[in-house]
Amino acid sequence: MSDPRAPGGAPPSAAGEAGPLPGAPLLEIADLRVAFASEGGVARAVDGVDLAVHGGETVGLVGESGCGKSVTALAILRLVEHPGLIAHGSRVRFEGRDLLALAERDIRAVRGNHLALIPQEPAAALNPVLTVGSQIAEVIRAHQHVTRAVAAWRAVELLTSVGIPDAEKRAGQYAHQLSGGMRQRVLIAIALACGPHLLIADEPTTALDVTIQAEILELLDGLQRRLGMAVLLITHNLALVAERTRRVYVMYAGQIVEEAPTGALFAAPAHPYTQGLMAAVPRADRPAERLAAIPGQVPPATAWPSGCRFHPRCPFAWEKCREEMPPLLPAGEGRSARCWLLAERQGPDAKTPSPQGASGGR
Amino acid sequence: MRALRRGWLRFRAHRAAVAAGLLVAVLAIAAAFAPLVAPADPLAQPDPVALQNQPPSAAHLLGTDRFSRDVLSRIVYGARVSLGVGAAAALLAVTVGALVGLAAGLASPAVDQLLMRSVDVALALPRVFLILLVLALWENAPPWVVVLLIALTGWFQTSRVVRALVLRLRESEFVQAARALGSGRPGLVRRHLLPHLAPTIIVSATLDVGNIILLESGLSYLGLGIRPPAPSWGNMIQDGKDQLFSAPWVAAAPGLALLVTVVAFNLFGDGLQAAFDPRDRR
Amino acid sequence: MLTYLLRRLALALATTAAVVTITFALVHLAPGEPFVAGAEDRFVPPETVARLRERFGLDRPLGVQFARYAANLAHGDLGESFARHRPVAAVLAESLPNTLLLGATALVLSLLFGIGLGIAQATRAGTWADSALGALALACYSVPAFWLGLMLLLVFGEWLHWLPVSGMADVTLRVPMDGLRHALDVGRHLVLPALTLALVNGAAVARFHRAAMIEALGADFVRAARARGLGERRVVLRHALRSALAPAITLAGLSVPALLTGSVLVESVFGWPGMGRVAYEAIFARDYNVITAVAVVAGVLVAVGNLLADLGVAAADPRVRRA
Amino acid sequence: MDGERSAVSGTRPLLEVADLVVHFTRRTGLFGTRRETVQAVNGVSFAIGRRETLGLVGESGCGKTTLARAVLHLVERTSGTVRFDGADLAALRPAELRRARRRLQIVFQDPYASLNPRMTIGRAVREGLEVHRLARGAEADRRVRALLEEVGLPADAADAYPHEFSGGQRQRAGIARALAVEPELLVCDEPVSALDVSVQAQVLNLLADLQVRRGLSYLFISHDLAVVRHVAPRVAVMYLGRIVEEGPADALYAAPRHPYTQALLSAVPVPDPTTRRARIVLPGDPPSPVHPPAGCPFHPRCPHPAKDQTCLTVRPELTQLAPGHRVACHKA
Amino acid sequence: MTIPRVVVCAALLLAGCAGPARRAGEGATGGTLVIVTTGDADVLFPPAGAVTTSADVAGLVFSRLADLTFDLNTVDDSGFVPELARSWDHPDSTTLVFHLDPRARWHDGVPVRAADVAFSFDVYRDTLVNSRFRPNLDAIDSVTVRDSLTAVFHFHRWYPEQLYDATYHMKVLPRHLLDSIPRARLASSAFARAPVGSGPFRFVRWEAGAVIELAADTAYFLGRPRLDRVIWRVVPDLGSAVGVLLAGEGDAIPLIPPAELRARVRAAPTLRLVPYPSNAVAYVAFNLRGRGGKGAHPIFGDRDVRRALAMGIDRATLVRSLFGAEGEVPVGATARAQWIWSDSIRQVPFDTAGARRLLEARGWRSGPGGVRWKSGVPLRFSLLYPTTSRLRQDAAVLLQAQLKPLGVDLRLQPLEFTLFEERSVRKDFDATFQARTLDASPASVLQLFGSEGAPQSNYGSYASPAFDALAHRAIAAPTRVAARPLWREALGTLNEDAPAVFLFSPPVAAAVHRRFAGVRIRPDEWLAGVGAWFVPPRDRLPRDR
Repeated sequence: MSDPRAPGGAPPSAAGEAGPLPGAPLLEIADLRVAFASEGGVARAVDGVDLAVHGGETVGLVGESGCGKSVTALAILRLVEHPGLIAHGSRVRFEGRDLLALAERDIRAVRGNHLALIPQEPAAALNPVLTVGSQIAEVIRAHQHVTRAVAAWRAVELLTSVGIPDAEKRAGQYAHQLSGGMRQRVLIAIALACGPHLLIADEPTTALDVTIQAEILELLDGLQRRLGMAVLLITHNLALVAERTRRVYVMYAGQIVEEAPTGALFAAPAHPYTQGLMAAVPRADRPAERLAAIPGQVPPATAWPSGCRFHPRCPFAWEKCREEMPPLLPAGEGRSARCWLLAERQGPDAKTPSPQGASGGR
Repeated sequence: MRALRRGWLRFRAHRAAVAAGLLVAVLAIAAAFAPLVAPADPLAQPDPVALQNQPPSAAHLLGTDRFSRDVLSRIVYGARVSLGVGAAAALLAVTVGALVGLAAGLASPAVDQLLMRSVDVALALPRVFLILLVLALWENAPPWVVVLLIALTGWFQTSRVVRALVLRLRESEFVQAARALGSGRPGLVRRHLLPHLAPTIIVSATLDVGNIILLESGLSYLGLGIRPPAPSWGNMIQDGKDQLFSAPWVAAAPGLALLVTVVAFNLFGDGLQAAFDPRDRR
Repeated sequence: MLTYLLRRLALALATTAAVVTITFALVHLAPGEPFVAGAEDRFVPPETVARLRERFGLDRPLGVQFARYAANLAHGDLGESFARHRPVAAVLAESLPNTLLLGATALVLSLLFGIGLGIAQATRAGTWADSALGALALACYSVPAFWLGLMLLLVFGEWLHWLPVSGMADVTLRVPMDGLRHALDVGRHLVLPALTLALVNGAAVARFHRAAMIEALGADFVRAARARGLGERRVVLRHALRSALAPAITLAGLSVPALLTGSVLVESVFGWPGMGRVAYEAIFARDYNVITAVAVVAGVLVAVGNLLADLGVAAADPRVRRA
Repeated sequence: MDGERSAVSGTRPLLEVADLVVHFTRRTGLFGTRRETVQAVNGVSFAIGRRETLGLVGESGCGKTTLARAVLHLVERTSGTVRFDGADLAALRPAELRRARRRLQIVFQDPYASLNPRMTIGRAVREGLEVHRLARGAEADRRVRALLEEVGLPADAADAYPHEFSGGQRQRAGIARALAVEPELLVCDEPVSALDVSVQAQVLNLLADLQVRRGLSYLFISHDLAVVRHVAPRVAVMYLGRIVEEGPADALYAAPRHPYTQALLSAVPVPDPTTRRARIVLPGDPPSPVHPPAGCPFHPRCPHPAKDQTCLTVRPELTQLAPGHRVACHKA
Repeated sequence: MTIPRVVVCAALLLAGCAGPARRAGEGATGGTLVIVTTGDADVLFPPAGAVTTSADVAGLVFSRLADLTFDLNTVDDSGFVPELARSWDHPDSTTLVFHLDPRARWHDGVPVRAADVAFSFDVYRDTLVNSRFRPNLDAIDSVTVRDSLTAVFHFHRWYPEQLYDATYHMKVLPRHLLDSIPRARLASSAFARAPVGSGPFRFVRWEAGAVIELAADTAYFLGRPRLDRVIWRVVPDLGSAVGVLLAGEGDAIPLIPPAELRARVRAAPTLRLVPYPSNAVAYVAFNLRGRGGKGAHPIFGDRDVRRALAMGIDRATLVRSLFGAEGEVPVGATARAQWIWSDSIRQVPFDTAGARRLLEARGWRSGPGGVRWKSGVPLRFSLLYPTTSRLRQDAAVLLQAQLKPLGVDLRLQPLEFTLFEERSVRKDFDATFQARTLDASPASVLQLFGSEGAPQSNYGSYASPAFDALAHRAIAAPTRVAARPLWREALGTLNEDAPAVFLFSPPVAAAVHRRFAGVRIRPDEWLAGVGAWFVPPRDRLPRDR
């Protein structure tokens, strides 16, 4: 296998120009709702999310902690555990099949096979008592009819392909013997084991140092280009989204509040939340300036505010925002946002490009 | 999501713990007010020939034993022994264990090592064998000696747990913060360590009570704990063992009382642990 | 590894020394003397007692006795049993293997029972089945072993006649027997006492293992394993169980003292010719050398149990295996 | 190393750290039978003047948290000195040390761990007042309320427990606790890395306001170069227990001299899809502080084209390249 | 005075009488007897064995010179049947000559010779061997060998029980196997673990704590026993032991005191209870002296108070409560198995009113809490009993409740056996609860209450010249007929002085599987007749074949 690591610095090719890709989406989520019963009441962690990923593209799902983005990832794989429940009427279509309607056996054949997940914490997502090689091999054997020996050989090969030197030796080691970056490479190898068509990367670099993070992201980019898979990148880090994705969904309080091509979003965010978020991010490439913080806190999932869920923290909120929840409204070409400003065409004109877009999300 | 689930479990455990706690309270009250609760004198032998081994009836709700004594009354009085020995020994053991653990956790590494190596050795001592040895070889030990023996051989584990906790707390950021504020050692112990040790200590004491009740019953069953004619559940089982077929209630009733009590304490302890434990740590 | 073994050895030696000293002090400082009461409550004349005391060196000062005992012990000489007129080593050689057989069987059974129950509960956590199994575990955990033994005896021995009620072998079978028949015979006798100990001890294992399993099942790597499309059996038995084994193994190792204690009571209930009975009888006969030897053996067994637990944990969990 | 040099010339710096070394042993290996020495902080010198902020940047394991605790004398230092307002903390007697501690305080990274969960926010803030007998009774209540207000918490927060608050609010409480004893220097150990972006900005702004209002000095430790850039006019970069570069933020961010700083800066993603920069990807992982490499600690990963035998054998000292800009690199 | 007599195998001539059980039976041999015992043997070397199981096993492996018949007459020579000795005679009043049976063989085939007898006596008397039977042989000066088949016993003086003393306590040991072993090591020798004797059964195996097996000696010179095997199976708990019996895993238990267990045996279709006279008695001995044996005891120094206590104890109820209908209230310091037992011995009657009057008369008045006081001393005393004895503990509990209404505050003081024994011997007690298994010979009574007897076993320091004189005369009486009235008088005197209250004789009954025929039990040695037990072929179980 050749060294899959991309030469440093090359930008991902597709990220620049955004446009609708032809054909049916690879993954299509419609009205996804996930609720948890808890002491404090019912937490509607994900509350009517629509989202689509087309073959080969990289889509970002960005939001702060508690907004429901990780639960969305789990719900796609139908891994929401008791006491969480995916509501009836939610749909997750992957390669034409509704994952939520599949038999347990059949969904298992999808997980880790054509639809793979790179989990959040590389330290926790590897079984500490099994060698990393065996954990890769077992995924291969779960989805492909190969012998133990072939699977083991493939495992070593995969480790090499994700840039782990001395892969044969590493395959026989345990997670605690590897550094954080190595662990994440192993997890990527596991995710790639069966040649997935869609990779869900849930905060793949949050637990890593900046330099390692860069390495991992370069690796992912290279692999994606080579293997032609789609990636759903879930993160809280706007900068990552800006650098790595083609389209972005912004989540807040269990809902998608904005969807847009990456370039357009960063050029002119439509939703006040997105605007606030961008203003609050400190930047290493700019001299110190006072940050524009969003006031208040993210509300708890058991008590979403009425109306627009962002209204208590929104500088533009008025009566209607408090009473009525805005739908996703068209906000330009290929983009939409969940904000009454778009309907009323009023508010901070300077910041909001609000021409009526012909096409919407869906 | 996990926090939510754990919360639900905790709630459920709470209810069982509340029930168990109530039961423990009822038992304790019954034991404390035994003379008022027990229908008869636990030592009275109305007619050791005609009324011996009577099955349960209106007059004797749990029947009578081979001496025509009222089994229910003996169980009520026996609760004094079981709960008394259990509670006293557990309290003493846990107190000693907590103090040693605290001392080791706060002391210099040398003292700490000395204490903990001693505890290592002590933990490997055949505890029950030694208790048995003392009780068997020494003259008729009064209950407080039993308590003392059980307690003094039962604190090692607690001291280890407490020490580990102290060491962890010492490294915790809020203790570091308190040290940075200039808090002295007594203040640290009072304000930061004890409130965190308390749940562990309380839970460990509660669970200990159950274990000690079992231990005491075993000793009494061997005829070495509480000596007749004073009733204790262990010696009542021994009393009834030979009549297991003709008068099963004599052995069954105290056995059941033992089971229920120990279950109650364990359930209560588990519940406390669950209630104390997560404390919403994210 | 070597350092570890040396440390273990040092601990075991310290424990043995402590056990010997404490036991020696307890038996010698206790009121009452050996030989005074003959077997079966018989009176022994004072001159006989005096002769026996002289023969076993009990007329020397305590310090001398202790030094002699310690010196002999260092040479592996456990002395002679007062009551049995035999070397203590011979007495233990007969009874210890039986206790070890019972204890080891109970240990294995309790691990199987405890781990099985823990898995069954953890995979059903929060359901009524979990509660029901939890109640079972709690009951087993809270029941006095001697009482449970009596009840099992009553049901399986006396009422159902399924299993022999006492002893270790069918005494009426002609000796010598071929190995297999002997093993089967001993096995049948082993069922009830081992089960009694295993239920009580296994319940403790189950309580810990359930918690460990629940934690493991909630761990990220288990969810990750599911996300890779692995079957539920594989997820539970390979991923969760393997990583949750350590506490159960540790507990099993630490339960050696409990098993020894339990065997004192259970051996008497089931007439198992083991060390527990030897110990119990020795205490009442003031058979000093046997008492001390039993304490030493118990200390050694505890040390071995801890060692096995450590090695078991190391085998089950590579994280502690480092270096 | 010339530790007596101060960045703020003329006046005596408030905090002066010279040749600070912190090693500690830990047990590892099979059942803790092997001891190893972690060289967490390996000869660090810097100074902070009054009302000044020094940003300290480094990746995990570089020793920055140990450094923070050593500055506060919360861990034993192996060698070197920490002078606060001229006084060596290590030389103080316990009572004096306690008094000195009033003047330098710490804000921790994890707002969930740094507050005692069994203590109300009010009691936590009050603890410092009581320890140093600054106020009692109603006066203490009033001061606690004022402090909470100052950090942007509602006054009734005093009676609530930490778990009733969000991360940002807890971090505010942690700051209030530190402020209660009216310190002059605040060591902020990753104070915002556990917080969400929107809240992180609130806390950063709060810290900036407090500095102005109270004339505080900050030692601001973070792994996040972007955050540091926002708070610190002067920045030091740490690698494997040592400072490898120190200088004015503008100069350092615009033209980093040390190859590590260069790589670090290049790796930071920028929330702007239109900018593209060349990225330096460092090979391998940082070495373990148990066995730091000989020579330049960075040499095994150093991408510098001129790397040579000197780098492998001789440890570079911090040398001044421009006024106030020091770099520890043979090739810089 | 001396009457030399020759007893020629009387029992062999009188077929069917209470004669020797061990002889050739007609019909088929076969059968396995599994005895369930609560205690393992200690040493199978007869002089050293201290526990019942050892004695039981040794009794079958080894032989005596002559054995007692079933009526346990220890006085007359007519009470004995030959064993190793074919006959015996008294050439003079201090000499007893035994003529050995030339057919007698050790299990290894070596013939039994007079030298073995002399050797055995030596061993039993050797202080290095430290046999507990040594005191029983005190009256014998020496044993000499006249020829290979004739052993001569030399006594210090004449007395009626010479034959009993010469034969009963001493088993004959094989000199050729033991001679080379140092005396002090005999008890711990390999022989003591795997003995070779000359009795009806030969040793097969012993697994400590579990099983001892004997097999019939087919070459036994008095005719092989009819059973093939006798196996002891150790089951430490009596309840479990009965369980083993009920489960069909055992055949016999010698003694079952608890009424409940006896009821279970009785209800079992495969088992039968074989009652036999008790040879045990339990009594509360009062300390007549002050603590440590000095002065008079403040309570028990007064004969009337002792009598009052005796009157206040309802022994019949106590016995019935403990044993149901089968218990027996002892008539005095004896037991049913002893030939001196008589229902006409004078006793203190049960009379609580009388007891109260007597106490009042002696100045013991009712005080606070219903306890009587006299000159500042409460009528309160502690009763020592050993923790090992369930029966005594139960009886003490009953006693405490019985004495309470009389104004007597009885405190129970359970002690571990050694401590119990030590304190009893040191006279450091108020009252001690003793139990004695009595010898077949009534002479033992003098040891318990005689003033010059063994001071250690006369716990209460009872000293009565009248009793001493009567007992000595009774012991010296040459025949049972002459001795009986004297014993009756002696025991009556003892009862009236009430130095002790004889509370109960536990009912003794063996549980034996119904398939065994010919079962007869001798109270002193329950397996003495086992040679005659057999299993009719149609009743045999798999293990009998």
